[in-house]
Amino acid sequence: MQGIILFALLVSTYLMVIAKRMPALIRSFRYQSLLLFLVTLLAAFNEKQVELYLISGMIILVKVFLIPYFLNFTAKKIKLDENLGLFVNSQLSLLLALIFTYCSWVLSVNLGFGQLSLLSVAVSVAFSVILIGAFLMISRMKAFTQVVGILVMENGIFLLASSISGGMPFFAEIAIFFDVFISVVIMGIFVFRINKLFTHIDVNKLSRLKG
Amino acid sequence: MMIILQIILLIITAPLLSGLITKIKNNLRMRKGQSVLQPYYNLAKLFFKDEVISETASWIFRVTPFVVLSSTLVVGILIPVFIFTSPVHQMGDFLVIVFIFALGRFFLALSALDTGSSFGGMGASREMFISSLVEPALCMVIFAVSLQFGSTDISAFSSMHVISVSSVVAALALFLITIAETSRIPVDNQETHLELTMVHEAMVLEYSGRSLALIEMASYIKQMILFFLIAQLIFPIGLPVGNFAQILPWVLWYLIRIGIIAVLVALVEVSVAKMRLFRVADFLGFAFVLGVVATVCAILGV
Amino acid sequence: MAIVIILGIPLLLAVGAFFVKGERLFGIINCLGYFVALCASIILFKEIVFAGHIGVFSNFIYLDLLSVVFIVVISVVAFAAALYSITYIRKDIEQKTISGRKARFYYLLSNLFCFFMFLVPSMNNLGMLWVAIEMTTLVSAFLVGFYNSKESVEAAWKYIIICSVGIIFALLGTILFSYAFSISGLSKSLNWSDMTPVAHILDKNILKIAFIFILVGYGTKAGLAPMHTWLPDAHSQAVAPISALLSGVLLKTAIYAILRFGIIIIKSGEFAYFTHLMILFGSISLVISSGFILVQKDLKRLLAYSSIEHIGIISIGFGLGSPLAIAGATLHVFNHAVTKSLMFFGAGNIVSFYKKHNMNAIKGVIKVLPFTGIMVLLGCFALTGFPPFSIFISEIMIITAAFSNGSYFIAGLLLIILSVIFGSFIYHFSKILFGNLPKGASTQGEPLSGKLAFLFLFFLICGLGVVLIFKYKDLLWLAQRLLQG
Amino acid sequence: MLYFLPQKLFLFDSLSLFFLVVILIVSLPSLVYSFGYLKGDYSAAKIFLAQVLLLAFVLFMALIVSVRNCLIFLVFWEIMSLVSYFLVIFDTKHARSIQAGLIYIVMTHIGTAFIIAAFMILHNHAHSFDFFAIKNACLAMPSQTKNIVFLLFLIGFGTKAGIVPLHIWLPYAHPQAPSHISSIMSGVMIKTAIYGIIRFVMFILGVNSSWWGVLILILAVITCLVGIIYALMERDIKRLLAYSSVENIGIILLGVGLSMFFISLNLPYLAVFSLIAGLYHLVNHAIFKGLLFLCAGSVYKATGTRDIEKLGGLIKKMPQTSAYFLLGAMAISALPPLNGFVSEWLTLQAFFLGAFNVIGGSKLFLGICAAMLALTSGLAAACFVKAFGVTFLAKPKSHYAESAKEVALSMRIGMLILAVLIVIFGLAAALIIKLLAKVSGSALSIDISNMSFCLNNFTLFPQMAKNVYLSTPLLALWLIILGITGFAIYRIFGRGKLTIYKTWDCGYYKLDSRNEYTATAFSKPFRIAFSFFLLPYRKTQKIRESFYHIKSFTYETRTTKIFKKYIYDPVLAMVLKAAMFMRRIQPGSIHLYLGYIFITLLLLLIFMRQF
Repeated sequence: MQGIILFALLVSTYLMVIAKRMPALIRSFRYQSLLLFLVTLLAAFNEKQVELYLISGMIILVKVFLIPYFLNFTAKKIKLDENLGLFVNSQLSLLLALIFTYCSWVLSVNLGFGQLSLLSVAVSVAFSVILIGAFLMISRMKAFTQVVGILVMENGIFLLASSISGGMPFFAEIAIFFDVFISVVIMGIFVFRINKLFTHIDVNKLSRLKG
Repeated sequence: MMIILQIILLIITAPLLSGLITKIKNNLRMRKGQSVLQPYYNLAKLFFKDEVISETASWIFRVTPFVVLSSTLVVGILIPVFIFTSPVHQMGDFLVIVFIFALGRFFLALSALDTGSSFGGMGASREMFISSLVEPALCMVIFAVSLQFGSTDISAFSSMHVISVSSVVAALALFLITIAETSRIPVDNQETHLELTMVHEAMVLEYSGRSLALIEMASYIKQMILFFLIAQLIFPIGLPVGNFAQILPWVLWYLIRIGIIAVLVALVEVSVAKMRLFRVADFLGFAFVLGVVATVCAILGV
Repeated sequence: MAIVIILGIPLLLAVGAFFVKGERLFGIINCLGYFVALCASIILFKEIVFAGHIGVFSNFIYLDLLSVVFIVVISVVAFAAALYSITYIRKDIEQKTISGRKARFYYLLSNLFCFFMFLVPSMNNLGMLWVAIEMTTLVSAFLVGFYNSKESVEAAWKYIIICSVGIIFALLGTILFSYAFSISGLSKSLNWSDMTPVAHILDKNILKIAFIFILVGYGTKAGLAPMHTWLPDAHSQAVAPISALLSGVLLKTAIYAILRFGIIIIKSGEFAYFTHLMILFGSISLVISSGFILVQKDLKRLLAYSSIEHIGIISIGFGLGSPLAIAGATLHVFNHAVTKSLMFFGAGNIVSFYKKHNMNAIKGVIKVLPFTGIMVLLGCFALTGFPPFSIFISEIMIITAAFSNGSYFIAGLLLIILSVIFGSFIYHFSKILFGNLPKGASTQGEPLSGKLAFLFLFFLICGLGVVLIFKYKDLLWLAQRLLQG
Repeated sequence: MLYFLPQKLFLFDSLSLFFLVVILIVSLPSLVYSFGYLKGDYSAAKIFLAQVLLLAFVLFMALIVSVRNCLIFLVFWEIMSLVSYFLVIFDTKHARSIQAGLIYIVMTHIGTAFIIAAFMILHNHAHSFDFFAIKNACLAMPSQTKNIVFLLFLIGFGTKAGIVPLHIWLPYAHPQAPSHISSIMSGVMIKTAIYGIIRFVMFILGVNSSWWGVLILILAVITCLVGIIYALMERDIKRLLAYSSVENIGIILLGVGLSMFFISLNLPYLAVFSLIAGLYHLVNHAIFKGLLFLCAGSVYKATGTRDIEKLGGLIKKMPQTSAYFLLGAMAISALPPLNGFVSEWLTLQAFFLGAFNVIGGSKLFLGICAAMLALTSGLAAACFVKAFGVTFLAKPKSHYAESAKEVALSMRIGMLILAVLIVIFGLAAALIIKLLAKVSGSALSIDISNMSFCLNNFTLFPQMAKNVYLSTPLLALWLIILGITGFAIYRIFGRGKLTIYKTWDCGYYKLDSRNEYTATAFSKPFRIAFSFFLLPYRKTQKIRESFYHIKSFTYETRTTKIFKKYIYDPVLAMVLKAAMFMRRIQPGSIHLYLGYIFITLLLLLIFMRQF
């Protein structure tokens, strides 16, 4: 059961990699968050912890509804052209994503998780999500993708946390959620500002400050 | 007492040497030539002539003749020519001579610049150039010589009585140096007054009358001393304890030795042509190399 | 309860910034508040030196020597910045570059910024530590983009994105640490006060990997090359007092975080690992920053790169790890904070007069702003490690330690790079400081509060330089206890 | 363990005292001089600042030579550099002085880096910064380490002292400072470096192999020649003096290096003797170079130019200054019976005595070094004939010189003091040498109780040399006697009257200052003789109206500063190139920046095992 969800989560991440346009990206991020919510819910079932229920509730609140809504809202507000501006075309990106997955599996083995145990799968999925998130940030031009990328990485980390150490202390989790939300909002504000000053959000063109 | 005698003898004989060389040169050139005593006449004439001093000149121009003369004479009393050891030998050693000559030269060059004539400046420049190249060669020669008896003491030098390869080579080097120092062909030419060629003459161009006489005198004595050094290197005969009885043969022997050197100098002067100023560097470089060779010989003990 | 005061004051001021009208008045209140905080932090320091460590709120806030040292540094620079802000902000308002509303906004944000920076060393829970650091990024991003020009917004964007990414890796590292802790069969906790004592039984392999993430993550925030790229942009665009805070203390808080985990690594017996990594990054930072300093044209970027250089020195110092080196590095944390703030204040005055960052366009500062000019000149010598200023002492301590550890290569590198940087600093500053008055400029008077800020810092630079000569024994005694955890 | 505040801070052994005396000897006259010099040109506040800086400068030099702890030494050393930097850039209105200050402070800081390294290595062995602790530790130090430390010290202090090719800053910094400062910098400050070499290499480290001495001798010879040749080419009088300082540092180092050489050959007497020679020249140079710089300052003050081609005829306008300058020039050209002569004679004598007592090829080596020293003094004489002749003699060459007046009283007093010292140090040589013997004895920690250097209070008499004497008073006496005799003859027997008339002009009726021999012309033979080193080049520019008629014709000849051109400039260019290249890693693209983080992370994970 859990394995399937993890696999679906990985797939949703791949969907992000091949996404060429903004809505697609946000949609697949929403899927990913949803799956993450399922994972935590399962963990909550297994471990019978109240905090985990709460946390999963927060996931569905913040990551599945609030943030994607906010992103869409801003996207409409500044009515940008919806292309993401790929440095690396989607096929190649997908290939790289697979390589990242392999790397993360190697890493998880290095970290001493048992071969092919569910834990190791979870860890390698988490790592690959993180790596792919970073890759998204590097390989896409638009400011939005970088926001999404950060969120993806954060998801990955959350998955890792919940899968290996049964989550962090409760208040830490809450704080981190709060923090992530704030950061997204602030980034949104800056996206606005960039759009106002530069009349585009193509961060690749932001290169006045050199050397 | 003896030292006074020595000074007087030097002063008396010095012009003679110059006259002698000129005479020999003239005869070699198949001329009758002036009398050997001509320098004396010149000095006397100059001494009683009127003197003209440039209006540009300052006190330096006036004191120079005395400084030059006294510095030369100091060397004169420092070197024992007729006597075993100078009574003032505590005044200094061989090296001091170099510095004392430098003193005279320094002032001569300044006085040449003092009058503001471009001849003077040119002469000063060339003189300082030549002398600064002479210094290392001279130092090397002194080094070679003093290696032989492990000291820079003059009386030891002037009482040496063995002749060695090293001292002969050193003498050769010293000979070249002397030619440069006493402004003779091929480095300089005393007879010309052509601005392209003259060095020493250009410096003293503005001098006249008594001052000129003093300067001429000084240069005669300097020449004498240098010749004596060469002679001492080539024909080393230990000096007797100076007293009146033995002084006479001594003066003769001394004159003979000097005479021979004079002949050599004259021969050189008539046989070679004056060279360009910038080849003087090579000329004196050669002298320096000879000095080095002499040193090597001295180290090897031959 | 000094710690509560220290944490409380900035919050109160932040709230106060809303209600108090008149930025002039509030500026004075502000700097009084920070003066109290400064005193409190010194008292706290005393307590800790004797008590060893303090925990309040059931060890939610937990302080040891290392933390309190950083708290003192922060409070000093915060006080100076508050002092300087009074004139600076007023000048901006007079010049109509910002409105009164914005001034209050500034005070709000800067106080929040200080609050979160104070929070960093006092947190016990490593997760909360992470949160605090992330919050400093988010708050200060607005202060970087304060003037809302193209450059400043670009700088802010780069700052926020790069730091967030870096910091996310740090979070990953933190989780791995907690994993290493949890699999060692102990109760689930992220408190370093719990982790440190049992560090030796944790799984070394995981710790090592985790530390790499930590180093890259917090290293990004600390401005270790090659993750330093956001730093010059942000520092050159921020408001002058904030530049001082950023480069004076923000970087140091990140260093603090690295050290927290570093201590655990050391305790787990992987000292060499820690040493190598720290020295590696330190050296890279040194070399790269020296290159950029040499051919820099922008005044504030120059100072920013010199911050990178000093962070490099500090991390080398901590990396060397002998008591002398640690003492040196800790001192350097303080000295650099003070000196660099001085320089940034000076740069702030210069820039606000000339309206340019480009050093080729700035001439004759000493004639225009005599006080600032002289302060900057002296600060420039202080920053490049000339006696009798304090940085000389900390640098000489680190170099000595490097030599006596036998790591001649590092020592040689330090000496060479420091000379190069010195040369380029003197080159740049003699160009801008001396020379004739620019056309149409006349000698400017400078208000008192600005001067006070300079004098306060300068007093610390000189005073410390002298005092420490006498206090070296206590210093080493502290240094030995510093990394005990 | 690091001893920041040592228990015993100061050390006043005879070496320190000697250097303290040297510092005072030059500083006090300069201080007196400065009152007159600074007045008029600067505002009162600036004059006050200048005096404060001057006092601080002197104070820190004094501290440098009297501390006994490396770290404190270092602190004072750096502070001294700082203060002197401020003094160099004192005329902030000139861009040149800023540049000069830059070159100076950077070079000296690099030097300091080497010194720091040396100290740290010593500290590793001694675990202390105290001189004597290190001295004891050095007995057990492996000779390899000693060699490294020696080289570090040589480079470090050599930079300050201006050993070729590290002399590059000296001709920039010294001329730009106010003249009384130049006189202190040139007279004393560079000597603190010599103090460093003597103190740390000879006293503390202890000479352990003979190549140290040989190396220093070779460097010293090069320094002498290069310094004086450049000085000959100069036409800016203060730069000329600065270069001649380089030369004199060379002569001092000849003494020091010789002493090292003899120590390694275990010839204690000669070691002491040659160190005496070195120290004697050190104090002499302090005096006459101080005097010369003060005179140059007076000339600058009176005329407003430092270019000797524009001067001339000053001997009539400023008689006292010119007299002092002449005295200084005579002393520095080693003319008897002044002090420069004594020290150069001692150095030469040291070479000769050494040659008599060593064996084989070393004899030749020493002889050639001596010859080079002789060449140097010859060139120095030429250089100062030029300097004095062109500056003070003949007719004024420009309006600068025509309007000159004699300088203020305080300045003249300052110069007078030094001039008197020159004569004293020339005539009282024997007494001074007795003192210096103690100094160098203690510096080399050699017992000098059974060594004698003087016959009596008037006559030098090196014990090892077979009856070699030098008595400057006697020499002076005889010079005067014979001079007076000559004068007497001149007056008594001379007939004929004395007329003042124009200089002989070959019938060309209006001879003026433009016909005079210039400094450039004076140095032409040297320029050609040493062209292999100076690489002279000329720029000629004709402005023609027509093919036949040339309207104006400019001609200038320059020499190439080869060390700057072939060593420093390329290195600097290389560093800058590297920096510019490095600058490219930051093109402003955020994606690239994120990439850096990512790649760093991956690399670290991959190579984790290596750490």
